[in-house]
Amino acid sequence: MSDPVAQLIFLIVKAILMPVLIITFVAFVIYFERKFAGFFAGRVGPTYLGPWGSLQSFGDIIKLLSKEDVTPLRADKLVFKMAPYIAFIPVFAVIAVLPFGPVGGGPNLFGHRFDYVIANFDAGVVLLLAMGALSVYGVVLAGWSSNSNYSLLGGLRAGAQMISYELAMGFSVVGVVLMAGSLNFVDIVNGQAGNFWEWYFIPQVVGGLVFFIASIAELNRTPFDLAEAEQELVAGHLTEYSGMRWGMFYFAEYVNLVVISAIVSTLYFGGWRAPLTVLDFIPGPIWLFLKMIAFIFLYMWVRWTIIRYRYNQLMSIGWKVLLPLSLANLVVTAIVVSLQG
Amino acid sequence: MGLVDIIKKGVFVDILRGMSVTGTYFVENKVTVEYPKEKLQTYPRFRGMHALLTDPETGDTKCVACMLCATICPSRCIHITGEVTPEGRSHPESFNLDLARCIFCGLCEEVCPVAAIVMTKVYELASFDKGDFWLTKEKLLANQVNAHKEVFAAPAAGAPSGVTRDRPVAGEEER
Amino acid sequence: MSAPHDLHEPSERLLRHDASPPEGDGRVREKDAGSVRSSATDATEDALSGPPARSGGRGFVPQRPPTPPGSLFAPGVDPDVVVAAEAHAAEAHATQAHGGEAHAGGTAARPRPTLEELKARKARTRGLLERNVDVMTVSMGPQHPSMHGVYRAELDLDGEVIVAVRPEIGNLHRGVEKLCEQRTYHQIIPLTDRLDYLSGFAMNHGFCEAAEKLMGLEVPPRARHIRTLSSELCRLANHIMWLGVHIMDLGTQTFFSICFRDREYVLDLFEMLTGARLTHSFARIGGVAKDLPDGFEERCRKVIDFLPKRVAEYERIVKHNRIYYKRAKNVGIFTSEDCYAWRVTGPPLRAAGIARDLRKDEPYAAYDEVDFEVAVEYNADVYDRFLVRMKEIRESCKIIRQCLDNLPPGPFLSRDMGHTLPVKRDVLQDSAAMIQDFYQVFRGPQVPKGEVYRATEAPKGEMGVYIRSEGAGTPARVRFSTPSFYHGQAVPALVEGEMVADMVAIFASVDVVLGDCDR
Amino acid sequence: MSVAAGRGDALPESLVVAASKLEKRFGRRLLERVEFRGELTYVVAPDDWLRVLSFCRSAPPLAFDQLDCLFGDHLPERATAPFAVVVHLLSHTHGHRLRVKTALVDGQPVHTVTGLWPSAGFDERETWEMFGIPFSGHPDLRRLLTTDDFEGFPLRKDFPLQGTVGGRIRTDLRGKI
Repeated sequence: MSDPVAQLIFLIVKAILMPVLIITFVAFVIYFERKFAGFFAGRVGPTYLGPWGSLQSFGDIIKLLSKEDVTPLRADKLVFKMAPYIAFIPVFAVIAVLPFGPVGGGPNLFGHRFDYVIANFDAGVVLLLAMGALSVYGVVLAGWSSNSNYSLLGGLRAGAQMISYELAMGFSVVGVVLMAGSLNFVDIVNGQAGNFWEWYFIPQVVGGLVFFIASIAELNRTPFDLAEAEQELVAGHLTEYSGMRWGMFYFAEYVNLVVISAIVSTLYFGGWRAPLTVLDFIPGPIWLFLKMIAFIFLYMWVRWTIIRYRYNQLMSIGWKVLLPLSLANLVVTAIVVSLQG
Repeated sequence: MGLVDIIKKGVFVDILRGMSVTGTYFVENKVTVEYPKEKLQTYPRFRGMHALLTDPETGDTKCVACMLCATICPSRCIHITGEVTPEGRSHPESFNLDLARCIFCGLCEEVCPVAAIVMTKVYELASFDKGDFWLTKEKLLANQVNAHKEVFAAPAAGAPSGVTRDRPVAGEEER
Repeated sequence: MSAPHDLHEPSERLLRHDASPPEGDGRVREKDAGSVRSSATDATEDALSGPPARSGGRGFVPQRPPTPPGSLFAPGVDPDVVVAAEAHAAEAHATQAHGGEAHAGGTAARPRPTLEELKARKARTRGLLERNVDVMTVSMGPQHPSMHGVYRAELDLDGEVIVAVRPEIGNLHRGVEKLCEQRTYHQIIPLTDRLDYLSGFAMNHGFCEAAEKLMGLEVPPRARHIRTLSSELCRLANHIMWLGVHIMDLGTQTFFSICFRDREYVLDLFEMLTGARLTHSFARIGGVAKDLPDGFEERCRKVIDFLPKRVAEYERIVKHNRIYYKRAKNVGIFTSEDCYAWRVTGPPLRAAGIARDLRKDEPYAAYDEVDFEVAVEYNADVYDRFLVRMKEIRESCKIIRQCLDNLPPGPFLSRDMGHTLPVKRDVLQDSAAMIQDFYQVFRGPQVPKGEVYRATEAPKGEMGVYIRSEGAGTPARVRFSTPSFYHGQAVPALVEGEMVADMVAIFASVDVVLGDCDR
Repeated sequence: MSVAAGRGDALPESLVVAASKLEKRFGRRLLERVEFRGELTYVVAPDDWLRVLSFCRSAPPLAFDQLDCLFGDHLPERATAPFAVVVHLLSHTHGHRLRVKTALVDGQPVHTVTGLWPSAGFDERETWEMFGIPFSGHPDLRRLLTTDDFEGFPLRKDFPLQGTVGGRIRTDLRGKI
């Protein structure tokens, strides 16, 4: 078997396996979200389906599938039905460029080289930002097409919010890109080779914080969950959705959570690298997985503790605080990198 | 707004403080009572579904059909027809209680001059059949097994027992 | 002074909050305001909260001066507010005019805004209120997740700013007042539970106080203490639940659960004491239905020792949280004048700097025998209503502890044959009591002809009960003048000019329960 | 402890002052003065309603700055004027209370007091729907608690306690809203 054929086979396997793994993982993330929501509130969370309620998500899926799918009478039906897919698909695309283990080097699997990344793409960061921006359309279109005031408000909020936080997010990532000298996630991880004090979260602490906060906004989670702000807008852009269409939005949100936590670990916390080089005998994907779990837990913890900003406060934070901070971070990083380089 | 405040804001002291509280709740014992699996014991004063008590001497209900409960009932849910037995005892020929109207205020129990009608610890009253809410004299008499022990009659044997759980006491069960 | 032509102005002006009342009554009653300042709680944490007067940070609303970019996450601090506040604080500090209410921190006195400052602040925080803009009408409620109960408000929105609110109530109307005309005084007590179903005993209590005033009936001291204790337990349950719902309305579901967890301890006490968790029906004309059960005191002491600790934990989460601070500070400002005009009472009034508490001002039950402080705050916004309620929880615990300590022996129900239902044990043993029983059930209490109005301090505000008697065992007319009715009415004045997100915060902060509102 | 926790039946001092002011100002136009259980009641003619109340609102010795409640009453045994509107006033400045009543015949309007106390808005709407007492000058006199198609005035004594009025399912509006 020649090497290109092997690479093709590996690629197909990875391209099928990764989404399946992610979706399975997401099902459990949803379960843990509910369980932990209970724990943070002194409750026990779901307990009935499966051991400790661990099959709750699958029960949810069955419930959602069996529910009636209502399309409002005066909704823009085509857009209304398309919106969940628009929200759902782009988040998967980012998975392709995230390395989950060593890339390159000698043969390591069946005498061939196995790259722990689906696509070793040179403009990975750009793809990340582009796909993040695309998935907003799902929310905005859902809000607009539902023909409901609450949905419309939710869609508008989501649109404005994502645009402003996208900027801060982009600028804070540029700091990392400058340090790594590449837009490729593989190179970014390679740039953080070594022990955990070599990772980018120490030099990029401001950028990392901005990125983390902006990512919460990107994820639509408290304190930035204004788009679906249950207490204000019923369910925001999801108000008119029911059954599996609603489920897809819900699912997309959690896929996004998983992907974003993978990205945070990759950009600032060394990706698949072990915190100490002596721990390198544990394979990379496991480290990445552990880091993702840590971040997912952190996101949950934040969500179940603090309250929501108001719309105008959110915007003023985005434009007046996060954007200047990320720009300052970028300037300082650029100066330091050029002085060193 | 001093430098200290800015630093405190920058390192999210306020939010971390809140998160520490929810963090302790995360690991603390949980207070949830998983209801159908485990049930709480009611207190002796609990006002549940009614029961008519039996007079151990006659074997009939203690009720003398004095109509006090039917009169005091704010929702007018008790319907009694009285009659006089051959021995000359006043006695309810029919004693019907419309549980769907009842507001469980406990006034009937309070005014009863012979302690015939009591409220029991039965609180699981949901039913698919409206007819179940129409409590006849037989149903009320049968329910006396669930009466609280503290009322004026001795508790009948065979009161059902379930998996019960003690009430959480503030500050004791947790932490 | 009495100028009727003033009153024939266009209707819109009359119902709006800016209908300024005539002069001469804008005086804030500074009744022992200095002594009611509780300074014990949290001096050290105040450092974090920054300057107390802070603009709402609503930069994008037109017609308002752009707020300068502050430090990290802070909205621009309005210089004039700070200057005014500092000047006021310095004045208060220097003259000690209000009785030395320097904060326990010792460094800075908390500024106490005057009515004019509050008005100016309110005018500044309320956004653009143009009636002729293109509005989007949103129907909020009765099925909205954060409308408490079945309240419905039609909002006219200009973007996110609320231009007009039209409240609709009545979805829970049960005609309690009509029912009362057909029931004896004893039978009315269970009906009053259903008014404010979150604090049932307080409602029982209010009605019984009014009925006893009408009858001229004396309540034994033990009964008065048990009533005070139960009313304060109601206040605990109500305020803890309020906290959960309020914070949930601002976005954290966790609070709802953890506050319900703690409310459960109080409801547990109620089940032990009264036999029901919400609809207690426990007060009776002339006393209470039953004495304290065995083991109640011990349990109760545990709860009141425990709850202040819990409340301190909750304050750790929200009190100095920057987000809560931003969401609540200077939001929904409702000055004491507004409160009078709209009959907003209870915690919202006390948050506006008025030490008005019927427990102190027109004491009933055993409130004149217990020592407690009226919780007062001065900024009249959502944040201060939160502070007032948190203080009240602590004060309630204090009152309950005193009631338990000083519980006098004696009967828990008046022995008055003409007015009270007899105690059950007496009925079974004593023929006179049995006659009394029959008499009371069939005829009702002996009531003189006349009419009374008695207001009590329910957890949500002043609950007034008007009873007109024609001398029969049933009242001829009963009117429950419940706090939520007026709080629900005041919602337009409270929220117009604020944003949609504030609607839920403000609506929760005045604490409306629809059973209370619709009656 | 006697009625109202030791307050007794005596009127508070500030209220005595206020009452004398009120009586001096209006004299015989205050038709009736009742003291009962430490509460003071004045009955005024419907025409004087607004004048008396605005005096109560604005005169400094009275300074009734809060309207505690306003509601109607029906006294069918009173042949001439079977309806009444009752107002409870509270002064935060002085801490005293006052009750003012007026007697009305069926359908006789009484002037609104929403200009004096905005909180009367809901009260007057409720009084109108429950007793059929119209308030002239009220900005928004609609039904408040009952359904829009409710017929009759429920708190009148001749209104039955049981039965079905209004609240029908509006099939005629199907498809229009």
